[in-house]
Amino acid sequence: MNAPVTPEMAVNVGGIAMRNPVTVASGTFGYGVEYAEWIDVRRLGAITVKGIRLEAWPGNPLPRHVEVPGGMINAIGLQGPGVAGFIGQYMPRLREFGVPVIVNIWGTSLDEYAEVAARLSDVPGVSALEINVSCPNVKAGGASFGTDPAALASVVAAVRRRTKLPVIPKLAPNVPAMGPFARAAVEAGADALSLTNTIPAMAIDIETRRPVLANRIGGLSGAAIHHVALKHVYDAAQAVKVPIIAMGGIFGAREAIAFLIAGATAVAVGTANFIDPTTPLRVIDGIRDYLIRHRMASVSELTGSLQT
Amino acid sequence: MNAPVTPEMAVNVGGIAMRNPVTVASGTFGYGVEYAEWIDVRRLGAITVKGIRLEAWPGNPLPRHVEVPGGMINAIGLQGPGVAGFIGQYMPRLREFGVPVIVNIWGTSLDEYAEVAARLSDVPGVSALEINVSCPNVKAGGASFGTDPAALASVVAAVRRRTKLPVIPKLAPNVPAMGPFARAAVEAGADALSLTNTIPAMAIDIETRRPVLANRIGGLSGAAIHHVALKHVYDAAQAVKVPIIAMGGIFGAREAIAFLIAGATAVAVGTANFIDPTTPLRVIDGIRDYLIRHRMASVSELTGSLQT
Amino acid sequence: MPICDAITLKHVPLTGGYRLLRLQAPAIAGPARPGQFVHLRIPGLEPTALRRPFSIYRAEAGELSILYKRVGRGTEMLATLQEGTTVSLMGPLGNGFPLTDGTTKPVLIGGGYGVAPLVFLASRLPRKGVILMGGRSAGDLLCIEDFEALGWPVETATEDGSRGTRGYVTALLERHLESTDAAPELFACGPDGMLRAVGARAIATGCRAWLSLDHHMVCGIGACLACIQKVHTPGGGTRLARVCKDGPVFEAREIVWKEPS
Amino acid sequence: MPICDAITLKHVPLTGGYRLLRLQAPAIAGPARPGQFVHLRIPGLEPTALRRPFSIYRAEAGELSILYKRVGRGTEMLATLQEGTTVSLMGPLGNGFPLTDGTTKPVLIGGGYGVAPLVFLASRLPRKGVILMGGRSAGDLLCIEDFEALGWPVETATEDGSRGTRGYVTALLERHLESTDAAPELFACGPDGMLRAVGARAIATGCRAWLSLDHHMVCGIGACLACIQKVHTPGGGTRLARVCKDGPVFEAREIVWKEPS
Ligand SMILES: Cc1cc2nc3c(=O)[nH]c(=O)nc-3n(C[C@H](O)[C@H](O)[C@H](O)COP(=O)(O)OP(=O)(O)OC[C@H]3O[C@@H](n4cnc5c(N)ncnc54)[C@H](O)[C@@H]3O)c2cc1C
Ligand SMILES: Cc1cc2nc3c(=O)[nH]c(=O)nc-3n(C[C@H](O)[C@H](O)[C@H](O)COP(=O)(O)OP(=O)(O)OC[C@H]3O[C@@H](n4cnc5c(N)ncnc54)[C@H](O)[C@@H]3O)c2cc1C
Ligand SMILES: Cc1cc2nc3c(=O)[nH]c(=O)nc-3n(C[C@H](O)[C@H](O)[C@H](O)COP(=O)(O)O)c2cc1C
Ligand SMILES: Cc1cc2nc3c(=O)[nH]c(=O)nc-3n(C[C@H](O)[C@H](O)[C@H](O)COP(=O)(O)O)c2cc1C
Ligand code: FES
Ligand code: FES
Repeated sequence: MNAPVTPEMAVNVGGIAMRNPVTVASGTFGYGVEYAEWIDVRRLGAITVKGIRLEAWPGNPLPRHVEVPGGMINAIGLQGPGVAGFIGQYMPRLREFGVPVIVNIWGTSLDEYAEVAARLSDVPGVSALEINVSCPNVKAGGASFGTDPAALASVVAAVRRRTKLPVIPKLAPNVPAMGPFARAAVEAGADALSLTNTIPAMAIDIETRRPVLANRIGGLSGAAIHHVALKHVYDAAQAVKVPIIAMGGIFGAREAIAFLIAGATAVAVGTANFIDPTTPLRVIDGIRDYLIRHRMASVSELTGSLQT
Repeated sequence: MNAPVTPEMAVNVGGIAMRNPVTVASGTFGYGVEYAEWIDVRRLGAITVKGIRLEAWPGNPLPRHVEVPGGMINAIGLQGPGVAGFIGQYMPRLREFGVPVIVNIWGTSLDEYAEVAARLSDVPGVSALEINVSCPNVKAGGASFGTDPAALASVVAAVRRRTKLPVIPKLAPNVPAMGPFARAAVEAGADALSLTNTIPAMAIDIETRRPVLANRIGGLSGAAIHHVALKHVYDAAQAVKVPIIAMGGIFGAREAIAFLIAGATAVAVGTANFIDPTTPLRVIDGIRDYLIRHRMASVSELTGSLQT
Repeated sequence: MPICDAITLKHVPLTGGYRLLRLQAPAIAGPARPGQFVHLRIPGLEPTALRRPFSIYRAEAGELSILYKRVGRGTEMLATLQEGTTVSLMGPLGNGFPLTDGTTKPVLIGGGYGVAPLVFLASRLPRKGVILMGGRSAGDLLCIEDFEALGWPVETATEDGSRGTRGYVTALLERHLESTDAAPELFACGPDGMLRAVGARAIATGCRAWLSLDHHMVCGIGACLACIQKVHTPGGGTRLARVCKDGPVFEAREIVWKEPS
Repeated sequence: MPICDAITLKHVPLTGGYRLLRLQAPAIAGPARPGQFVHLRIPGLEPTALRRPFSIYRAEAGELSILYKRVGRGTEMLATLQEGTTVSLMGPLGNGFPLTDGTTKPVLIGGGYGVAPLVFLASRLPRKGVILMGGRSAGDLLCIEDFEALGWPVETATEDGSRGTRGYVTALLERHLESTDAAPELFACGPDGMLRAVGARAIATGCRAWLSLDHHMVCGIGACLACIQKVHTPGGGTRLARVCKDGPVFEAREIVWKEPS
C-alpha cells in the first residue's frame, strides 16, 4: 500500500473550496493586501479578513495591545472601514489573489449583523461570512452574543436568512462547555464553525496602578490559549458534524495538526503572523510533510483521527 | 507624611487572620509538610492543602501532566487520603506550623460536600474550607458544579449549613463572566472567594494521535492563565464585597500585586512552587518592598486600588 | 519585502547603556531610506515573543546597524547577543523622512536613541544643516562624531548641564529659529514631549517639521492596527493612520495630538 | 533541604549525544547517596518552564555531576550551557539505592543514561560486583572506564552488535544468573521494559532487584502527585507511592506493573 507522493490537501469547509486547510485568523492578517508584500498569499487555502460592521468604526484608544507570557492581549476594538469601504478599498485587490475570501462580520444588534450579511452576499469574490459573536450585544446591555446559546442562535439565524453564502459563527472560548454552543449554532443554520476567539483578559501596570490597555479589557491570543482552544475544538467536533476551522496559538504545523486530529477540517494562523509572516506557509508545508511521513493519502484522514 | 518602615501585612480573609496576604494554591503544595523541608512554611499567611473528599481517592492514571507554553496541564484527579486520612496523617504536623490551614474540599454530590465540611468543622487547626466546585457533579451527569450559578449556590449553601468555619468557594475560570457566580456564591453564604481554578485544556501527541493525558482533559495553570484570572478577580471584586483570594500564574510579586490592585485581599502561589519553592516567600518580601517603595502603610491600601 | 536572517557582525556597548548592533543584511540595507525601521525578532526570548522595532542607524555596503537602549526584557536579552548569531529582521519598514529638494536648511532634532535615524538622514540629505541634540546627561548624547564626520555642526543640551546647554533640546531649537535667516525644515525623532514641542514650534514659525513617532507596534507592516495615530486628511477630516506603515514620519500639521492624559 | 545555585565547572560532549555536566554544589554533593537525583532548572528555557530530574552520576569534593542525553527541548537547551553559568538545583532527592550489607553480590544492570547512578552506586557499595550494560549501539555504552577504574568487570550488549553481545542486556543477565554461584542482588536503571524484565527475572530467581523508575515529574519532592506508582503494601494491599519521594528506587516485588498498553 504505497501512499501517494503528494497527498490531497484540498478541503471543503461548509461550501468553501480551499486548496489546502490553512487560512489566517481574522484581525491578524489585515485585509490580505498587507501581507501580500511579504508572502505569496495565493498559496493560502483562504484569506480571512478583519471584522467588518455596517459603518466605519474607529476602534479603541491606544494602547491597544500588551505582550504577555505566551502571547498578547489585544483590544483593537474592531476598527474598520465598514462594509462599503471594505468592498471598495479591498475587494478588487483580494479578488486578484484568486483565493477564497472569508469576511468576518459583526454588529451590535441582530439587524446590523443581518444587514452586513445581506450587503456582502452578492459581492464577487466573497466566499463565506464568519460571524464574530464575541462583541457586545448593545440591546442586551453589552453582554456578548457569543456566551449564551440562545443569543448565538438568534444571530446565526438572522444572518442565515439574509445570505446564501456559507455562514460560519466564530465561537467564544470563555464558556463552560462548547457542545451547547456548537449545537445551537448548527441548528440555527451554521454551515461550519470557527473556534476559538481570544479569551477575555486584563493587564495592570503595577507602578501606575492603571490598566495597561486603554479599553481595560482585551482578548488573550497566542501560544497561551492553544490547549484551551484544542479542548474546545475537540468538544465541538464531538457535538456536531459540520466542518470546523480551528485557531488559537498555532505557531507551526504541530499545533495545526493537533487541531486537525481533534476534529478540525481547516485551521487559521493568528498571532503568529505578527512574529513570522511565513507561518501559514510553513504550516501548509508541515501538514503535507506529516501526511507523507504518516503515509496518509489526504488531509481528511487526519480530521478527527484522535485515538481515545 | 512618613510611611512606616514596616508596613502592615496582616489581612483578614472572611475570618481567617493571616499574618500576610500570601498563601499557596491547593494541590501545588501537598499537605504543607512536603515543602516544609524546603522553605520556612511558618512565614506563610496560610497553608492551603490539596483537595479532600470523604473517602480516599486514587486520582487518575498516568500521565497526569504535560508541560505546555507558559504553564502546564494537570489531571492529577484529586488523589487524596479522604477526610479521616487527612486529619490523622497531616493535621498534627500542620498544627505545629502555627499557620492557618485552609482545607480544599470536594465531592460528587451535595451530600458529600456537606459531610466533608461537617467532619472538618471542629478539627483543631483547620481555619477555613475552600470549596472546589470544578469537579464533576455526578448527579447532574458530570457537569461541573462551578459552571452554573444555581449549582454553585446549592453547594455553598449545603456546606454553609454544616460548618461554622469560613466558607470559600473556589470559582472556575471557564465562564463568560464572573459577576453572576460571585454574587450567587456570596448570597449562598460564602465568606470569601477563591479564584481561579485551572482552565480546562487538552494536549495531543501528534505522532501517536492520542491525548497526552490519560484523562484526556486537564487543567491549564501557570503564567498562561494569569491575565485571564486577573480579569476574573477584577470582575468579582466589582460584583461583591467579600474578600478574594486570587491565584493563577503568580511567579513573583509582580503578579501578586496586580491581583491585589484588581481587588484581591490575599493571593495564592500555585504552579510556581514546583519551579521555585521560594516563590511564596519572594512574593511576601516583594509585596512588602512595594508597599515601602510606594509609601503605603498597609497592604489593604493596595486592595482594589486600580485607577480606571 | 524581505524577511532576512541577518548575521551579527559586531555588537558593542556605547555610553549611557546604549549599544550598537551591526548586521549583515544586504536585502534590507540596499533599499533602506532614512527614517525607516526594522522589525527584529530577539533571539533568546521565547519563540512566541513579539518583534521589536528599531530605526535604521546606518545602511551601507550590505550592512545595517541599529543603536538601542536597554529598557525592558527584549532589549536586555538583545544585549546578550553574541557576534555571529543570526537575527530575523523584517524591513525596511515605514515611510521614512523626505529627502527634500535642497531649498530649505535641514535642522535635525534628536533625543536619546532618536538620533540614530538622524545620522542616516544627515548622510543622505542633499544639503548640510545642523543637529540639535538633547538628553538627560552627557551619556545620552550619541553619535556626535558621526555628525562631525559628515561635516554637520552639533549643538547639545543636557537636562543636568553635564554637556552643552543646560535644559531641553527645544530651547536650542528656539534660539536656532530666532537666529537663522535660512528657511529651516525640521526633522525630529525622540520622546513624545519633544516631538510635540518641535511640532508646535514649527507650526508657529511656519516651517515644516517631520516627526518620527514612537508607537508600540505588533505587526510592523500595517495589518494589526495596534499603532494607529489620528491624522488630518487633506479634505479637512481625520483618519486613523498606521504609524508602522503610513509613518513613522508625519508632518507636524498632519498629527492630531491627543490631549496629554 | 537546599535549593542551590550551582556553578557549571565543566560541560563536555561524550559519545552518542550524551553530555557530562559538572557542577559546584557542595550542599547537595555532600549528603548525596547513589540513586538519588537532582531537579534542575534549565537556564535559557522560559522562566516558567518546569524543572527536569537527573540522576547523580558523581558526588565528591563538593562537585556534583550528571550525565544526560539530548532528547527534547529542555535537554537541547541544557546542551548549550556555558561553563561558568549558574544553574538552580534542588537535591539530593529521592530514596536512592540501599547500600546492602556485603552478603550478596551486586549485579548492576544499566541502559543508556541509566548507568549514571550505577557508577555512583558502584563507588559506594561495600563489595565489588559486575555491571551489565546495554544500549542500541556502541555509542550508547557509557562510563565503561569508570567501572573499570573501580575494578568492576563490565559486560556489554548492543542491539546492533556493534559492541559486546548482540541483543538486550537482559540476555546478559540471564546468562549471569545461570552461571553464578554467589547470591546476587540486582540494581537496575534504564528503560521501563528493561526494568520489568529485570524485575521478573529477580522474582523468578528469588533474588532482590532494586529498580530505579523513570517517571515524568513536576515538583520532584512529593507534593504534586504527578509521578505516582502503585506499589504493594506489607499488609497485602496497595498504595500510590510517589516516585520522586518514596522512590525512585523500589524493590521489584513492591511494584504493581500496569498492563503494557
Ligand atoms: C519606529 C520605531 C523606531 C524605534 N527605534 C529605536 C531605536 O533606534 N533604538 C531604540 O533603542 N529603540 C527604538 N525604538 C523603541 C524600541 O522599539 C523599544 O525600546 C523596544 O521595543 C523595547 O523593548 P523591550 O522588550 O526592551 O521593552 P519592554 O518594555 O519590555 O517591551 C514590552 C513591549 O513594549 C514595546 N515597547 C516598549 N517600549 C517601546 C517604545 N519606546 N516604542 C515602541 N514600543 C515599545 C515593545 O516592543 C514590546 O512589545 C523604536 C520604536 C519605534 C516604534
Ligand atoms: C529520577 C530520574 C532520573 C533521571 N536521570 C537522568 C539522567 O541521569 N540522565 C538523563 O539524560 N536523563 C535522566 N532522566 C530523564 C530526564 O529527566 C529527561 O530526559 C528530561 O526531563 C527530558 O527533558 P526534555 O525537556 O529534554 O524533554 P521533553 O520531552 O521535551 O520534556 C518534556 C517533559 O517531559 C519530561 N520528560 C521527558 N522525558 C522524560 C523521561 N525520560 N523521564 C522523566 N521525565 C521526562 C520532562 O521532564 C519535561 O517535563 C531522569 C528522569 C528521572 C525521573
Ligand atoms: C490583533 C488581533 C485582532 C483581532 N481581530 C479580530 C477580529 O476583527 N475579528 C475576530 O473575529 N477575531 C479577531 N481576533 C481573534 C483572532 O482571529 C483569533 O481568533 C485569535 O487571535 C486566536 O488565534 P491566535 O492565538 O492564533 O492568535 C483578533 C486577534 C488579534 C490578536
Ligand atoms: C498539579 C496541580 C494540582 C491541583 N490540585 C488542585 C486541587 O486539589 N484542588 C483545587 O481546588 N485546585 C487544584 N489545583 C489548582 C490550583 O490550586 C490553582 O487554582 C491553579 O493551578 C492556578 O494557579 P497557578 O497558575 O498559580 O498554578 C491544582 C493545580 C495544579 C497545577
Ligand atoms: S503595528 Fe500592526 S498596524 Fe502598525
Ligand atoms: S513529582 Fe510531584 S509528587 Fe513526584
